[in-house]
Amino acid sequence: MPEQDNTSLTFKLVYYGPAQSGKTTNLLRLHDILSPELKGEVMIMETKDDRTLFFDLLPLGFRAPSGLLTKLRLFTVPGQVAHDGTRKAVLSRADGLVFVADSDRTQETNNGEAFQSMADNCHRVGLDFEHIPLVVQFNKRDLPNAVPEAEIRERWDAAPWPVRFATALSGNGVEATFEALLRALYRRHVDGLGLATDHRLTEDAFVAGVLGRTLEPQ
Amino acid sequence: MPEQDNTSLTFKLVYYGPAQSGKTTNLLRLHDILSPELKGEVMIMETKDDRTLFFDLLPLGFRAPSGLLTKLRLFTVPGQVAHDGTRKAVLSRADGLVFVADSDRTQETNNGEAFQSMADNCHRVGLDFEHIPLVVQFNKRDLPNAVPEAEIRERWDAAPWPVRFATALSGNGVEATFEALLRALYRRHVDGLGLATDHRLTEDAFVAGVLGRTLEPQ
Amino acid sequence: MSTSDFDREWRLGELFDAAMLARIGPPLAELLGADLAILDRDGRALWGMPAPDATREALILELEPAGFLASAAARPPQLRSAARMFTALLRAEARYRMASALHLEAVTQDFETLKLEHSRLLASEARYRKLSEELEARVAAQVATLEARQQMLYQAEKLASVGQLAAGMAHEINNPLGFVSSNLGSFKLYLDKFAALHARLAEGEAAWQSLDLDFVIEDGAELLADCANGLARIGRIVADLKSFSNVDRPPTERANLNACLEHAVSVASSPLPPGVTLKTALHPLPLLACNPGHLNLVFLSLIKNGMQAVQDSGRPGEVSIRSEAAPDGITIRITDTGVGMSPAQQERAFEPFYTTRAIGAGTGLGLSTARNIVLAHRGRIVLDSTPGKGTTVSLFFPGTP
Amino acid sequence: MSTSDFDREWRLGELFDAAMLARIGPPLAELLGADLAILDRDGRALWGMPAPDATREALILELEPAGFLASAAARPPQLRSAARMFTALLRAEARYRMASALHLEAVTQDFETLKLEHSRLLASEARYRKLSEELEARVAAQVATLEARQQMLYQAEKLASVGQLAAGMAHEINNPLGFVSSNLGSFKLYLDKFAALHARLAEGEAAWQSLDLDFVIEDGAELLADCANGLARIGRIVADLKSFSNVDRPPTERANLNACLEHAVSVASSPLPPGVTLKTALHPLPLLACNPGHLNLVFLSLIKNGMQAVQDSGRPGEVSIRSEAAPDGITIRITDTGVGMSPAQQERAFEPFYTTRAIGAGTGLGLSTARNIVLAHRGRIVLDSTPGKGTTVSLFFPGTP
Repeated sequence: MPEQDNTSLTFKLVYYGPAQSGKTTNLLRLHDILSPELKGEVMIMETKDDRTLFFDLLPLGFRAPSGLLTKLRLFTVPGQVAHDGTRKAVLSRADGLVFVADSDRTQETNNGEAFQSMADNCHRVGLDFEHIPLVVQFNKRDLPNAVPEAEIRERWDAAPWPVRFATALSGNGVEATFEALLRALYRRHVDGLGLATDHRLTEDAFVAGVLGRTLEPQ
Repeated sequence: MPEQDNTSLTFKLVYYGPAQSGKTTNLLRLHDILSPELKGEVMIMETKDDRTLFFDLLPLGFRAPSGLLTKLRLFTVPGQVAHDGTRKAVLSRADGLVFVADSDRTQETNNGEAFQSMADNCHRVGLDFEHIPLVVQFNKRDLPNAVPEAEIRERWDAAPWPVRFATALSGNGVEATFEALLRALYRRHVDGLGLATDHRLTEDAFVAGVLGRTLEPQ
Repeated sequence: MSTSDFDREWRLGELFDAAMLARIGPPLAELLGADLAILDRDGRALWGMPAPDATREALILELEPAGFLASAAARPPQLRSAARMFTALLRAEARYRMASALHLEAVTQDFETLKLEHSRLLASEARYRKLSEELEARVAAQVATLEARQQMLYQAEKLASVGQLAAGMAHEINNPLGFVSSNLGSFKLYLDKFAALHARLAEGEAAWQSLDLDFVIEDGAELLADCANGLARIGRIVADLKSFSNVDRPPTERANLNACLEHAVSVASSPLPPGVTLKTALHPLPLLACNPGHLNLVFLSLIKNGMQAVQDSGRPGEVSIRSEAAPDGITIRITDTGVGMSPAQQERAFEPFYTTRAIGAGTGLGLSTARNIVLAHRGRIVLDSTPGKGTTVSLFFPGTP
Repeated sequence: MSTSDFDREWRLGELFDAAMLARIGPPLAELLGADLAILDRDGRALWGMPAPDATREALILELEPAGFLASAAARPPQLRSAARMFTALLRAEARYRMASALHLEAVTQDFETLKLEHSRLLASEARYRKLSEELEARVAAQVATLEARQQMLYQAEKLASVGQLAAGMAHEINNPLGFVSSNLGSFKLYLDKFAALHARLAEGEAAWQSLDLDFVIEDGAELLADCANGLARIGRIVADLKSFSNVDRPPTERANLNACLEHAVSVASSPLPPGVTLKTALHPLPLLACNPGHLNLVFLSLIKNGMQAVQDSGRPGEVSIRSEAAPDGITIRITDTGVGMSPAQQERAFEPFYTTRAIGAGTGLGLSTARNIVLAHRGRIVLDSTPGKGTTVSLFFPGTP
């Protein structure tokens, strides 16, 4: 459950995926693209070779009409196999997930293993994997040997999760992925947190607030 | 092998032992007691409950008659069982060891397991356990149910390592333990590093330099 | 010592990159209110341009300077303060770097340990699988051997029971053999008497009477009848023996089971143990395609079991043998009024090698082999026993269609 | 969310304790050249005394202030610079705290995984040990069963070979039995003739001749002799059968092995297969404490094996049986001029259940059982064979001391 006190509400969102699928790049691009009311620096805790060692963190926030400060803290996990303990620790207490898959055809096995590890680790740290908001992003669409979109759509057709396509390096699809997660997140918590009732926050207003868009007048 | 360049020489010394046997206390007391030419702060990287998480570090140094800066970096390892990977990492590249045992009779099994883990880990990180300078310290002599000194001496009689008795909390035996290690360290390296020949450093001068004692005129 | 080792000594230029220095240099200069340069430990400027006459303030992490602050215009106490602030920042950064480098080493080590443990687990499981397969194979091979020996034992047991008969039969033959021989001795004397008559023919009736030839003729006839009986008895015993020794022939004969039962009764009753009565109620039966030698053995064993059960009861009793044609086959019942069997004994009665008697003291075929023979004839065998009352063994053989 | 979680938002008071603030507060105030207080995010002073009219500068770690610098006299750009320096320090500290908290969580998780894997390894090894013990026990139990059946088979085989004899012997008895019966028929006629003579006694010699009584007396004597022979033959067969059926008796008799050999030769030669000659060379032997029934079977089997080997060779040949007293016991040799055995056959000849013939078609005891019987008499048995030339089986029985 998101952390809540009288004046603020914090969602923890985790970007999960195999090593070097572009998780940190997603955060960096979101930091560039988005302009919410509050936006922190990306805290990058990398080690040599630009590989994430602990996590990266991007904080975002906006104020609801009720005055409630809504904060989102976007984390990445380290993708390398050895860091499974760290992944579990970062995954703990997550409110939503983006699975960043690598579209490269040679990475299909890695994607599959990482997705399975995400499901297993969710169970281990006590997350309800069946119901947690989750968006699957196929990144690196610009690769020459990327698995075709139609093939991916067909394969994921039966799965309950939204699938988005992205080229994070150029920023393509990064915001769309995040928006899909925000909508799933809103729907999951709208009733439990009284977002619409207590805080007069519609889904579109929630998304617009986080992304820093101007909400179209209704 | 100690790290050496034209102007300085660095020995890495590691205090090893079961959880809460007094490794950090040894470092804190040495910091209080010793007054070498150069003495840094104790860097304590502890976590909650005052348990060492990564390591503690006390840097000491003095200049040899030749002008060579001799530095000693004293590390502790975390004693808790789960941190075996950290212990191995801290142990890597060590030039000398102090094994801090807990004299409490109920701790005999823990002492034995920790000593065995030290020997195993030395082999794993490529240290020559048979020849590395090592001093065994039985700490907490003030405990009412401490194993008697005679019994410990008898048990360790056949072992090749000096045994020292200490009550680190009050500082008793801490310096004696360290001195024993320094002497073993000097003897191990006197020839390889040309301590006596190139740097005109006798064993007593080496010990006096590190401990910050005034060397008795010969 | 590699640059990723957590326990090396850090220099300023490693801990702060240009971006970081550009972020903290200006506010520090602003605070200092004077010119400022940040130098690495070898005096090289990392940020700012040090004046030639600048004062240096060392930034000490452990024992030696990791770098310097340099300013020409700053007041010394302020430059010292700036150095203290900067050193605090350096230490915090170094601590983070050491923590992350150590974390990486520790996690790598733990992962190695985990992989090692995992490969041990795989090895253990492979070892487990291999051993389990080997042992299962050994067990299976032994089961095959056991079955082969079981089959051999089944063959041997049939022959063995014939062997048991042989001793008794040999004894049985000796008795008639003895008196036939003895009778023949008498004939020799009688022939001599007639030879003597020849010499005294002239005496006529007087010689006849004197030689007592009326008696000789009368007794001779009786002796002849005795001999014929004796020889017939030997013949019957021999026939029984032959009928029982046909156990290796395949079941191709069409035989009357009553004849088999009579053979078995004949053998079982010579001699009849004291206190045991045998009763038969044999009704007309259709011929059955069977191996009569095998069935003889089955019937004989069952009758002898019954007789033994009566003897074991310690009181007189009977064994009754009843045969009957049923619409779909032949029913045979062998009932004794003996000791009976406990439920536990009944349960185990058909197990191979199960016996309540010492090995070698058996009365013939085991019930297990008996059942095998019955099953080979597509028949059924059922035990019904009450301890202290007696046992009935019922056999059913389906008629050939 | 507990205070040890790496991913919480930090407040200034958690990151810097009083000692740390006391170390960095003074130089920062010195640099600022003005009054300074350090406040937590709720405005509470952690170091210094904030003036009521002090200006606050927020120290922002993520989105919100983690604390504030407060000063009344400081110029705003300087206070902002001080806040930037302080924030850099806060961030470095927070980064270290997050790194160490995460390290602890990660190591704990890895340790849990390792413990799990280790307990799986222990479970796998325990499973391995248990299965291995179970299967070993099963194998051992089966070996015991196999041995028990082997023993039973050994008992059964001895009796089985007697059973095999029975059929042949029964047949042998029928022949003399037939002609003795037939002779007795003739005697009946002869008796009638003497009865007729009685009525014609008055005719004297004329009646005698007319009744052909000279022939009757002469033929009667011959018939009697024939009968006696026939009965003796039956008697001998019965004696043989008895001698062979004593297999269940313990070896308590002192017997002459020559008699055993003669029994065996007698049985083996009725009838003698075509093309096979039997020769005996039996020398005086001391008595031997033995089970003659068992040894009969051994000798008979060896003689029959020899006869079969001659028949298998497809040419006439002989089996010679030789007995001899040696200083320390008795030697018996049974030699045939038959097919002989290949080295491979010789090697396996004494294995239990080894035979080159179909099951049930055996000529008696297997060599394995024969050897068991010989060993039970503390004797030795040795095979010596040349393929195409023949086989000698040598037996040695040590004399009773």
